[in-house]
Amino acid sequence: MTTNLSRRPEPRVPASAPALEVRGLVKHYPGVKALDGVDLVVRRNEVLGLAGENGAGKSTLLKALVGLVRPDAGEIWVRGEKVRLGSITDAANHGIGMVFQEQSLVPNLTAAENIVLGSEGPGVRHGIYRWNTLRRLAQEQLDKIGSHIDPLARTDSLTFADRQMVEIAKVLRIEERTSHPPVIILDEPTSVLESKEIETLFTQVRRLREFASVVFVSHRLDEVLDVCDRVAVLRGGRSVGEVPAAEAAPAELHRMMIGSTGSDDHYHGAAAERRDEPRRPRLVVRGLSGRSFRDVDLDVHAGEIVGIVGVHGSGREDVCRALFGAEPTTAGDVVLDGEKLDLSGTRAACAAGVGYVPAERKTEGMVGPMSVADNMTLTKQKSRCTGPVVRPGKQAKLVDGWIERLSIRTPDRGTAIQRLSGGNQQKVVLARWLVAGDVRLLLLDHPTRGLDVGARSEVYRLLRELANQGVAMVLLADSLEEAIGMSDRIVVMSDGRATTEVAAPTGDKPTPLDLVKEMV
Amino acid sequence: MSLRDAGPPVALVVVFGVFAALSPGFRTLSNVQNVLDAAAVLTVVTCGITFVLMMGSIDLSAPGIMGASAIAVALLVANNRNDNDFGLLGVVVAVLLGAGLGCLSGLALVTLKVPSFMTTLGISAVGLGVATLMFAGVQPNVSDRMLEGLAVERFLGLAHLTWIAFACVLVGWLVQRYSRLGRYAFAIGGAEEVLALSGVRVAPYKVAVFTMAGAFYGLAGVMVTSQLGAGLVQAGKGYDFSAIAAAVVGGTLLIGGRGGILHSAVGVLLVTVLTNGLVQIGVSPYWQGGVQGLIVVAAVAAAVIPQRRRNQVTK
Amino acid sequence: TEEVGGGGPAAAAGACDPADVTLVGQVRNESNPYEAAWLDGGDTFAEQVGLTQQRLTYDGDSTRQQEQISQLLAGDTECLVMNVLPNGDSDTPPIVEGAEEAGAYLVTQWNKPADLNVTDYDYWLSHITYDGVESGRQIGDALAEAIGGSGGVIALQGVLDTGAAKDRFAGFEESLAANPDVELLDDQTANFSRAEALEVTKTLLTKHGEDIEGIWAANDDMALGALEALQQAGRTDVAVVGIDAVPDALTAIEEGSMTATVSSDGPWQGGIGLAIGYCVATGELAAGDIADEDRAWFAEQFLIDQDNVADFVSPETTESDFACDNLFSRSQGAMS
Amino acid sequence: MSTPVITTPAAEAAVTGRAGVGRRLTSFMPVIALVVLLAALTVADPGFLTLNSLTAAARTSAPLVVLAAGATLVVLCGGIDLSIAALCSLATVFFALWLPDAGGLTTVAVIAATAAIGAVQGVAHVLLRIPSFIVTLGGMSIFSAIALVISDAGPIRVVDRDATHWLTLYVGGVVPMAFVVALLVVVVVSLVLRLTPLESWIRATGYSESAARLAGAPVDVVKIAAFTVSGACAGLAAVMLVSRNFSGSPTMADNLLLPAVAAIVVGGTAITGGHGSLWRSLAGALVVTLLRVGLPIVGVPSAYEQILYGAIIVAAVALTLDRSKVLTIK
Ligand SMILES: Nc1ncnc2c1ncn2[C@@H]1O[C@H](COP(=O)(O)OP(=O)(O)OP(=O)(O)O)[C@@H](O)[C@H]1O
Ligand SMILES: Nc1ncnc2c1ncn2[C@@H]1O[C@H](COP(=O)(O)OP(=O)(O)OP(=O)(O)O)[C@@H](O)[C@H]1O
Ligand SMILES: [Mg+2]
Ligand SMILES: [Mg+2]
Repeated sequence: MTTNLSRRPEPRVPASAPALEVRGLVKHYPGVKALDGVDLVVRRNEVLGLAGENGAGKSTLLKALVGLVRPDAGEIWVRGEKVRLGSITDAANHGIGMVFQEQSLVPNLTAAENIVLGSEGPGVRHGIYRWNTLRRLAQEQLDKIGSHIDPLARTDSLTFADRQMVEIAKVLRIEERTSHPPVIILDEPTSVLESKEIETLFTQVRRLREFASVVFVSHRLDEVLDVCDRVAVLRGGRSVGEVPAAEAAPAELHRMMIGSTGSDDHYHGAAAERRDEPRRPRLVVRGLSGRSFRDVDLDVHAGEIVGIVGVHGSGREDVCRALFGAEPTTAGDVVLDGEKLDLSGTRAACAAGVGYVPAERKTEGMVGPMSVADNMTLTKQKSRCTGPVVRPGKQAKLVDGWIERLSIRTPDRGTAIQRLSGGNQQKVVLARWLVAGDVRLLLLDHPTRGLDVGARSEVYRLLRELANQGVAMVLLADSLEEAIGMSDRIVVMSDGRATTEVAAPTGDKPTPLDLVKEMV
Repeated sequence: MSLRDAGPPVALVVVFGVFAALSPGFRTLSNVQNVLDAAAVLTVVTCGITFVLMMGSIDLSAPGIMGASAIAVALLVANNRNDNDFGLLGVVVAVLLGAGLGCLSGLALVTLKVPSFMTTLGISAVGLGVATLMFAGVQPNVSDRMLEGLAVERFLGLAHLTWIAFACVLVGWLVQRYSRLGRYAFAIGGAEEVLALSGVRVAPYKVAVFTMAGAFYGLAGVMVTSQLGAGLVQAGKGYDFSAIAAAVVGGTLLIGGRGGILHSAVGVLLVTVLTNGLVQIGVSPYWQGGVQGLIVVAAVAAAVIPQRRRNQVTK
Repeated sequence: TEEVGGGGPAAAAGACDPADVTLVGQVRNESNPYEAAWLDGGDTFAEQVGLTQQRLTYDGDSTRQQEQISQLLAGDTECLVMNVLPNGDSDTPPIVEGAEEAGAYLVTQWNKPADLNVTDYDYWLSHITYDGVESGRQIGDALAEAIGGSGGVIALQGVLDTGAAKDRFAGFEESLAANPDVELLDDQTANFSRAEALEVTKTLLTKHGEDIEGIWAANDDMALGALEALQQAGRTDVAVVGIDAVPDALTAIEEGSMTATVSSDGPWQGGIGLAIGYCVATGELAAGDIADEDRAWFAEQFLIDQDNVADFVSPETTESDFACDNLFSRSQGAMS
Repeated sequence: MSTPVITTPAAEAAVTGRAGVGRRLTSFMPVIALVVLLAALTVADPGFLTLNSLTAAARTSAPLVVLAAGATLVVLCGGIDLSIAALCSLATVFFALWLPDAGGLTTVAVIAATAAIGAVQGVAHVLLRIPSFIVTLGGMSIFSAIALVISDAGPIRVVDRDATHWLTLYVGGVVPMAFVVALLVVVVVSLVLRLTPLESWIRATGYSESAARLAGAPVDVVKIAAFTVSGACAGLAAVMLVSRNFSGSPTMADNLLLPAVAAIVVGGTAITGGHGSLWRSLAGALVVTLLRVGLPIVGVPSAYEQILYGAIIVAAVALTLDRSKVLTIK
């Protein structure tokens, strides 16, 4: 990797002007002031963390920095020079590149093409592809981050984490565009990664600091403090302050984010509230087999949260989907409350009182152009607002109630869900099953992915409330800590089989290390 | 080749086998040649439409563009209506006319933001209008040796037109595999917004794809004129749906992002073998269309069965 | 005012100023030489009487034809004269009833259901057609003669649900019965289309090979497509016959590559319908004076082969063809 | 947890107010397109804008409105129904064949039959996972073949006109009954959608089928229902055609396919699914009808008529399509 660095001329401009500076940036959306006069300075060779609640305006700010959002007012200065960023190409020419919050690769192209997309350089001559050169270029980028992905693999055949690596390799292409030290923006890059992959990413971020500036967004505040030099905090579209990472604690950051005191230690603290001893098993799974899993046995009691952990490819997601009837099974019995569960389709599962929160929110979780209200009430419910005939008044009241309860930041219930920030979208998706009111088993695939600390603890609180009401839950957690904190019991899956079961009662939680041992 | 791509070729072999077993006339060498010759025009049209479908757009402009270029070429080469005798140049102009009309539908798509379904339908009407204007009530008959020869003269048992179709498939395949245009068309079908996020301006590529498709239709119009020895306004009638059907039967997805020229070529052969085979085994003309439709549906069904997924989206 | 003809209630009576008459000719499309010539014939007549003809085309689309007619009839129909080519038999009744209700003078050609009687209507002045059975038989006989009275032939049928296609094929079957040594190897439809005929003929040529000695086509467009297929297959020994006498077919007959066709004189058809309507509308001819056998009649048609083709190469209409006292001179008798 | 104020209420009201006007304007665009076209035709031929003429156009548009309305449901679900026209032709044959035996019940029988056929297509699409384009393309040729065979490839006269007579009446002496029926179809189906969860299920299916399915929306049932209604509408349109043509014919409605789809798109419904409405298709069908009958009647020569038709439908869609509702224009 050092060879790559030495290949570059050292473009160290006298460290007078900051790499990037934002002054008074304003951006309105219908009904929302996403940015309300943001000031931000990104110094050279630093990793700047950006923290803020869901909807605080982080993504909007970053999009303005790469020319995707045209600010209504304010200035952007790059290395002491005022610039207008009209397009992503403009930004790249100024040395600014970004990895987006929602993955943005072309699924049916090869990894190599994605990496060089839009800046093929010598990989394409006169419109003609030179596949060998192209592959070499891509390989160089992958080498930089130490990834072993086959550059000619189709992107949709890669795992989520590998795709994330491809994105990072892709954004590093802007190094080739400019002789100045680039500014690399990472918008929630870790939300879909495993801890091992996060380590790899952080190694990359620290390497980048050698010759570039990095802006890093994450809702895991410990992570932010770990990798960043300095953390700037946004609240309601305004900069509310910044702290050197070395001196700050997660709780302090969180306080700045929400403007009042709060705690990051949410799962453990709240988990203590749990009291009920599990009664009879509500869900009994015996010998369930499918494409990517075999002979899975699983018991979940009413009021119990069972976490499933495993590395990528362990098959836990498919088990989850299979229980919801969204993935075919070849063998096995599933019994819910003494009745055989029909796995033939999602409708049957819904009717039996099973709910599912998918991990891929953008494509599977929500219907982008439809309103928050519609997304929340999409499921056919025996309850309240939709029967054979919709009762708009009741529906509105119900939806507004949940918007309030989950602090979903949206102008109104009629706003298209795609206009909400990622975190708020996730809350709506989760609310869908809570609205239904008759759910007996909830399958949660990364339910807090992309949620800010506050929202997350709100979700945890809700899940626990539901558990106390007797809902059984299967949780594929965002991190091992979350799995441990939230679950009463943890099932470890590896290679398509449920290998071990670890009890995790309050007060006697296993450590992450205990689990990692079982996972490999 | 993955399993999901194997369906259409297998279907082709099966259908071919069934007809060969049922009809002695079908399994003769001359009939195989005939099938290939008959597939020539549809192949060229499908070459063009494939790129459009790959982008996730749709193209219904073939009838209009083919009509315009058919009349244009008939009026430009030696003919009974005027004294023109531009020969090959006339062919080039007709193809360019096709490209120009295709370009118009692409431009309407990207500038007016009107879905391709409508722009191409509109351009088809415009093309037919232009063709009718040029037609002016008197059939232009071609007396150009070169153009007539394309349909009549043979090389290795196949008409020159058939070789032109082969060449189109080859060119199409090269474009799809090695050119930025082809790869970007594929990428646009996969995730158009991502291209924009990568700093690629997709509009020019879209226009280029429609232009290229128009050129292919233009060429197909010329080929029909060569076969019929006269310029017909209706030269392209029905080619829009048959080309789309052929491409889809071959495994190209209408939502874009999958398939390609070779898939489409297989699809064209499948459709042509069906048409020919049904006549050969003597199915009543009333029933032919129906049987053909049934087999196309069955072929696609058979092809999608191995790749069925629970939560798969079918539009 | 002119005297009212016939005894029918409010029978079609013409009292229009010649300058007030609106002439409308409607055919399938202008991209077909025969129908374009038809409309040109209509223009010629209109010019003769100092008017212009409104040219309507409906692209072979029955629904669209009905839509155009009903829109037309929703306008001013007082002195409206329509010379219409219905798309198919089934399209005639609504046109006729619409015209009757609106009081527009109507002449139809080619297609009419057999049980729909012109004499039941007042404003439907006349229906002109050609005896399809006769023409199908005539060219069938010519084909049989051309192949020496015996051998295999194939038939290309027209749009299956048109009376013309059915009659012509029926005539061909009569001819086959009269020529027992001529064997019908195959019959397929090519929908009156040149391009489809090309494909179908190619396929049939490979299916039956040298057995094919003649091709019977229900119109010239298909015959020309078949000729093209023969040329591409390098076959020069096959006799081809068609119907319509389109210019290309006449050229082909002159050159000897085609055997025979039957003329129906498009320009005359385009003019005569308007002429009948015009004469009645202006009162020069009383509707009631049109004899019953002239309300639905077969017009004269001619078998054209190499011997007489020269006479038909440039069909011309003369003013006298459309004189009000000469309108029915080409009648071959009432439709049975 | 404290919720920071996002905007002041006043600003919010102002902003949503503006958006509201914009939204309302885009949903009126199809009507504006219709009025503009009517005005243009009147300018070209002042005689065109008469009550008679408008009544005739309304009567003419009825089958197209019904066909387009039915197919709109399928389009909203993200699919397409290419079989409507062929099914409609087949239904005219059914009608003509069954009328002598079934008498007054024929209309109901025909609509039930086409609804069932539509449902079969829907089931094939959903269960076999064949794209709707292919299922209905296949359906198109199969229905044509059946129609040809059972009608012996010819039109069948309908002598007994009593069964369809009601469709030829005029309400209040001016409004054609067929058009009233077409309007009723649009109103009833729109109301049913609005009042039940169906609308949001259909939209969700059209916008994002997998999300809809994982949210537990009855995607398969909704799609089959859409095809069923589309089939039923084809049957009703067939009855209207028979009432107008006094016959059934195996090819009678075949040429209405592209106009019907054009009507849907001209109305501003997204061909990719999710966004649109039956009202839009109604306006679209009227625009297309005016173009089909208006251009030749005001004296545009046939070649120019085609060119104008092409240009105008593209321009109309440019006007009516609400692009904020359509993610990508394909
Ligand atoms: N295209 C848009 N149209 C309308 N409103 C928008 C749009 N994009 C963002 N917003 C609004 O702007 C605000 C800021 O959104 P942004 O995506 O920047 O938040 P964020 O800080 O990135 O949140 P998260 O942590 O959830 O990703 C939100 O209230 C959001 O609803
Ligand atoms: N046998 C298989 N055939 C096809 N695809 C498979 C197979 N096994 C796994 N996959 C796919 O590989 C990917 C990763 O597998 P899986 O979802 O089981 O991992 P996971 O342990 O649940 O991952 P995560 O830790 O992210 O939740 C998924 O997209 C899954 O569909
Ligand atoms: Mg964000
Ligand atoms: Mg996973």
